[in-house]
Amino acid sequence: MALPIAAAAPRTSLLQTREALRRAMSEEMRRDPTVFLMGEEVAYYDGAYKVSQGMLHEFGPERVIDTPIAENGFSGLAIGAAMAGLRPIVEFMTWNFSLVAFDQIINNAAKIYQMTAGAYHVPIVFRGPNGAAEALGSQHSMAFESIYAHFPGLKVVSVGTPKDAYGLLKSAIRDNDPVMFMESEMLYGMKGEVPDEEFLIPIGKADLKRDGTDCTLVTWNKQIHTCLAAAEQLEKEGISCQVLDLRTIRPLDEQALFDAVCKTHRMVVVQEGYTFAGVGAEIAARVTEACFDQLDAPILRITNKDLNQPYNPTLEKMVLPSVDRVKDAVKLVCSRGKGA
Amino acid sequence: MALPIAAAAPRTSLLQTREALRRAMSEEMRRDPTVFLMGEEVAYYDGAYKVSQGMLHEFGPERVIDTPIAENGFSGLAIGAAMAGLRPIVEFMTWNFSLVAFDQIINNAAKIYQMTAGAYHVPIVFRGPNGAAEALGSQHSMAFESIYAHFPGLKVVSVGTPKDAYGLLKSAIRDNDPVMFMESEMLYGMKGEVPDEEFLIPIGKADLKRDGTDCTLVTWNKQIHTCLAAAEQLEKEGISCQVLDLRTIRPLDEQALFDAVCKTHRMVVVQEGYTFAGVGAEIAARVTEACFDQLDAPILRITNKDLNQPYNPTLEKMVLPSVDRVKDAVKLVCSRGKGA
Amino acid sequence: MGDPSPSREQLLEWYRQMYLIRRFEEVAAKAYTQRKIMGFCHLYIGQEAVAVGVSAALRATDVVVGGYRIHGQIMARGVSPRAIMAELFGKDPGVCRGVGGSMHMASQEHAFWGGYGIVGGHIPLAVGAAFKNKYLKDGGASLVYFGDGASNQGAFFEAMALAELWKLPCVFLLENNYYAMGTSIERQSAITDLARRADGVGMKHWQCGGFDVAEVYDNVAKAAEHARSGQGPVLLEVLCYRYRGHSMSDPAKYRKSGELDEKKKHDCLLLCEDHLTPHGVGEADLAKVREAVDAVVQDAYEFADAAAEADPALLYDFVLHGGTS
Amino acid sequence: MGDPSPSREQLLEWYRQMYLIRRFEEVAAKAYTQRKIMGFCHLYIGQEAVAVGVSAALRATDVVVGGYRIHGQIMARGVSPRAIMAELFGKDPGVCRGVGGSMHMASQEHAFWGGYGIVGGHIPLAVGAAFKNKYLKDGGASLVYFGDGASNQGAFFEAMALAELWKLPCVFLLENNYYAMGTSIERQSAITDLARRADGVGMKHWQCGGFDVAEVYDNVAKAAEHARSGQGPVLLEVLCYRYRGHSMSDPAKYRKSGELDEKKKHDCLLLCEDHLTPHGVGEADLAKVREAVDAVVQDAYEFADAAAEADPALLYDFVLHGGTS
Ligand SMILES: Cc1ncc(C[n+]2csc(CCOP(=O)(O)OP(=O)(O)O)c2C)c(N)n1
Ligand SMILES: Cc1ncc(C[n+]2csc(CCOP(=O)(O)OP(=O)(O)O)c2C)c(N)n1
Ligand SMILES: [Mg+2]
Ligand SMILES: [Mg+2]
Repeated sequence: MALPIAAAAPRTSLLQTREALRRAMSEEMRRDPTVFLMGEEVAYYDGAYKVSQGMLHEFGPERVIDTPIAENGFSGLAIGAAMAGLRPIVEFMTWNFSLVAFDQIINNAAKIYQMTAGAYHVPIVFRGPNGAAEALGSQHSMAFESIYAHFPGLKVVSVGTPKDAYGLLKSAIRDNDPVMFMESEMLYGMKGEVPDEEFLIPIGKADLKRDGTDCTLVTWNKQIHTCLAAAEQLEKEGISCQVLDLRTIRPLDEQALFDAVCKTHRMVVVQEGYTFAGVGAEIAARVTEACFDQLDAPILRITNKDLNQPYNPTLEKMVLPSVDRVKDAVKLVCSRGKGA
Repeated sequence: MALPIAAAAPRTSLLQTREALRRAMSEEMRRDPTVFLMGEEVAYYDGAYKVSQGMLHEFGPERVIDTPIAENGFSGLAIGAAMAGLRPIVEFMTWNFSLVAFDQIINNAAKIYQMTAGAYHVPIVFRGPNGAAEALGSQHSMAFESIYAHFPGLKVVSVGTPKDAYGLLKSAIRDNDPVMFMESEMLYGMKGEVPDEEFLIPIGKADLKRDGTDCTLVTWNKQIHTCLAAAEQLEKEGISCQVLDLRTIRPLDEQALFDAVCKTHRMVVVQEGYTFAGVGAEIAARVTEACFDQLDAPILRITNKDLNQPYNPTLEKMVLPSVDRVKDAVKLVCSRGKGA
Repeated sequence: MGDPSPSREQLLEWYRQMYLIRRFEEVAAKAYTQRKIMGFCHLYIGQEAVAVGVSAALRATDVVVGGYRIHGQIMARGVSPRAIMAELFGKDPGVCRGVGGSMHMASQEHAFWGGYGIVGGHIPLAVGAAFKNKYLKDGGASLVYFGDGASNQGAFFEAMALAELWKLPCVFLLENNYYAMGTSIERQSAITDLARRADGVGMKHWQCGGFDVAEVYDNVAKAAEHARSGQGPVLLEVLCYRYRGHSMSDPAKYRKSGELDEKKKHDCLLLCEDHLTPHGVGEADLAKVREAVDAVVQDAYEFADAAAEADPALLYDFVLHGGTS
Repeated sequence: MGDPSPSREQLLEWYRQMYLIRRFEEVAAKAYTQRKIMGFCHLYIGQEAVAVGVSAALRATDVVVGGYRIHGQIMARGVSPRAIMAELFGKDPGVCRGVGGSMHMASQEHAFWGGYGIVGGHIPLAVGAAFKNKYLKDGGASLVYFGDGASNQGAFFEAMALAELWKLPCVFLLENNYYAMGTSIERQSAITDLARRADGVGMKHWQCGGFDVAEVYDNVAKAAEHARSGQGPVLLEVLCYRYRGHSMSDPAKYRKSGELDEKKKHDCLLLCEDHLTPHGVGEADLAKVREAVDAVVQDAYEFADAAAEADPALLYDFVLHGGTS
């Protein structure tokens, strides 16, 4: 096939995150009849957050399936269906409700491949919105990356742009291991350019969302946008930050982290969710172990304050990472000179 | 009351860990009629690991209660009983089964005090054996400190000697917050001196189990014994290690950790359970942040290999922390000179 | 035991409470569109007779546990509209100091335990309250509200099985309003008469109507009496209907056409008026009741609006209790 | 459909299989005391007729899911005693390469999914297999074994409710052996005829005896046929008894006195002999069968003993599959 004389810029469309996710699921369902979508209100209601809008119409009720409120049961059912050769996508209305299904995910999805010495594997995607939305209170505001990334046998993806949402969800659906795929209610309406031509983004590869020289901000999901805003403000104050979007939390893109720290010698991890034994701690521990002599300052973590989320929106914001908190942390690590 | 002329050494008895735990529960049940014990096989069977042997006889079936196999249900029931003014001790036959009750522990026990703005609190102890025993396979070998310590609203205690088991369980039963109390099947039969006179050990205080100057081994539960053995061998090789038994994982005894690193300038955390975002990561991240300039080497973590546990006992041992792995890590950090 | 013919005063008071809940919810809906209430806001309009009948049939010390559609339930327990509205507004005088919000409201004074956002996850707590009643032999009982959707959760089944095994004084009050969000009952369960869930554990159960407050009162009183007597818990299925969407963002397009209007013919306020007519209570009397309630609700709105925001110190005050016994 | 009078050959084969399981377990018990088997070892002795009857009634492609007392269940599916014994010994030729152990054995070739240590947690998996049967309209069905103790778990209830709602071809096979560890059935459940659990979701259910292999065969065949027909799942409660303790460390002091001897009068091998007598099969024929089986089991023991240890490379081979579709 002859190449075009000059490589044309790829055509793109401006999509909302929810549209990008829907496009990914729909394409995969057209491609592979074993892929199906299951969850509360995904079919007739078009999805609690309209991610699956119109999919019932295209694929019918055998493949776009409303479930009763029985997360443990339908998660286990879907894991069994995956063992039997299907490729389920399970939507949690929000990840908060996955705690009811925790045993199925940890003791079955994550372990069956190992426990059966490879006789069975579990190609399944659990997906849904993750993290605080706005004023949803204590039981509806948790971030789950740290919780699931703890467990071998799982992959954890957490996306913050429409393009990444599309490319990574497709990879997740094709993956033969259980993938915990985390979105954000706050980003469903956010728009971004997504190439019209089909593409995949590999699981396990971080993406540099902004380049810089003084400090690396490591982040993912909606905190990307906090970090980009902080980096922009810091630029004006003469501090150059790069923003590394992990996109995949497990397996961690170690190389990208090590490269970043070797370049900037300072790192701040910006993570939603609880502090104690969170992903931020893992990154700090692992990068420090590998690159101790490259670090001019300890790796700092900006996380949720280590508290359960209150309802009041002002208090809620005080708990979450913020541009100001990120900026303060960057300034603190940058106050240490190289080799000091 | 006149003091004895010379302070007599306190009388002690040699108790198995299970006896120390039983003594703690029995004393608290005698002291406070609202304390009761509930769990699978705790009553007529005397406990799967005989921790509660004889307690049914003393306290009767209203206070030593066999449950059906319904961890989510009876954990939730016990949380409700605690809200209502009782002080339940819930035995998980092993902590592995707590995953079935995860929603109750995380969304109710850990959050009710915060969610109700203090109207209700949950004075409850969940306890049972934790970590790998011997060749119990993938679903019966997990360590849970890292899993539960992630969550604000919980306290996590993990004990490795009869004396600590006794003193900390009594404190846990009296505590007005939910305490996750972790024991070890492998240590139930281990004997140690326990003072005959009643005493408490406060939650949140680490204990230096061995003094040393070159490196601090931070650990808890049965890995204390791995660390003590490693320290003894290293002593002969000219390396002096101190062994800091955290005993409480959450809240973490920061001061003890900071003091230790200021003294030895090198630290290795020895932790059972998965690596990724485990307690070891938290300690490494937090201590490095606070004491960066005190560290001559990065803090290393010896954890389970980040894998699900296989059945074969030889393979199982390869996954767990071992004296040799601890020694290697200590030698590695000690190969870095002070101020190098 | 339920009184077969409630008095004029009792009926009037029930009418007042039901209208209070309805009016409160209407004003809350308005405040939500004004963004004075954030997050979720699940309205109870249509189901008022259930909460009012339940509360009338229980003792003030009996523990009541609600799910997330609780504004009406906690109000029927006696918590002031001011404290509830302030909670919805996230304000300091809110019943949970503004940290709870619509789904998490509790009041120890009223033995109302909340207020839980995990569907079904609250049910075992009520069994725990009943366990304490039996443990202390204090003569108390507990009641837990939950929906048809929640009746699919394992926590519900386990809670029933334990309560029945140990004959705990707990009333499982299933508000069957025919929908869990947009999923109608026949799409969530093979059986639609959900009281039969109790058959799986051998528990006593029956069904009653949920529009007539007197009927609810009678049935809950019977169920509570049964539970208190030591004969075991009861699953009471109450047939009801919510007039509004599941939450503020739900246009409720999934209803069968005409369904809502059909249900409204049995509106709890209308039925209560019918009960009141033989007592000589006419529209003028009722209008007076409503007027007084309107003022109470308006006062609650203004109170909440003017109140101080939740105090940031609360973030740290409520992580851990910290005390010991 | 179950054959009301099984043939001589069928009965002899069942006898052989039941005796194989029993003999295997006896040798496993011995190996356990020799510490050649580590960890847990839950013996199936007494319940052999269940696994053998079940397997005879299913198709080779029907998925079968077991709990943790599975040695007999997987053997009845056709996995060789060598592969099972080697698994118990943690050896490389074990059916799960020595990484699974007593509780985690699976064989894709035999559509046996394991092998799960969380009581009740495996039940939804079987419903997933049945979901696939319906999704692909492949005519298959699935069966899941679990105990009386497991029937208290929420996962069981949710699995039943989903299977019945969607009319999935799944047989829930409840082995009621009257005890969960040391807890007798009346101390774990308010109802002791556990088939009634299915009433809570409107599922078809019945009870049958578990000592007579032909009876088990008939009932499972009927249940599978019902499930396959699209009429929905079945909960089949099989009354049986385990002769040994729950695990190797359990002296089983909780039995009522004389209970075990009473049960042994209905031993599955004895009942099968009774069936065989009219076919002219006598003690000499049976002795020959047993002798052959004894040799098979001895061979399995020796094979396992001599086999290579599990390969350390397996630690890393089975963390993640790694592939894509
Ligand atoms: C475990 C869990 N799953 C899902 C949700 C989302 N959700 C909130 S309310 C609801 C429907 C509940 O229906 P029902 O129990 O009938 O109560 P109703 O809304 O009719 O009062 C759902 C699915 C949740 N909060 N918790
Ligand atoms: C969730 C969970 N809780 C507890 C246990 C411990 N346990 C293992 S087997 C068992 C008893 C199971 O009884 P039953 O279901 O009747 O099966 P049986 O042993 O009679 O075959 C218990 C309590 C477990 N493995 N998993
Ligand atoms: Mg409903
Ligand atoms: Mg049993």
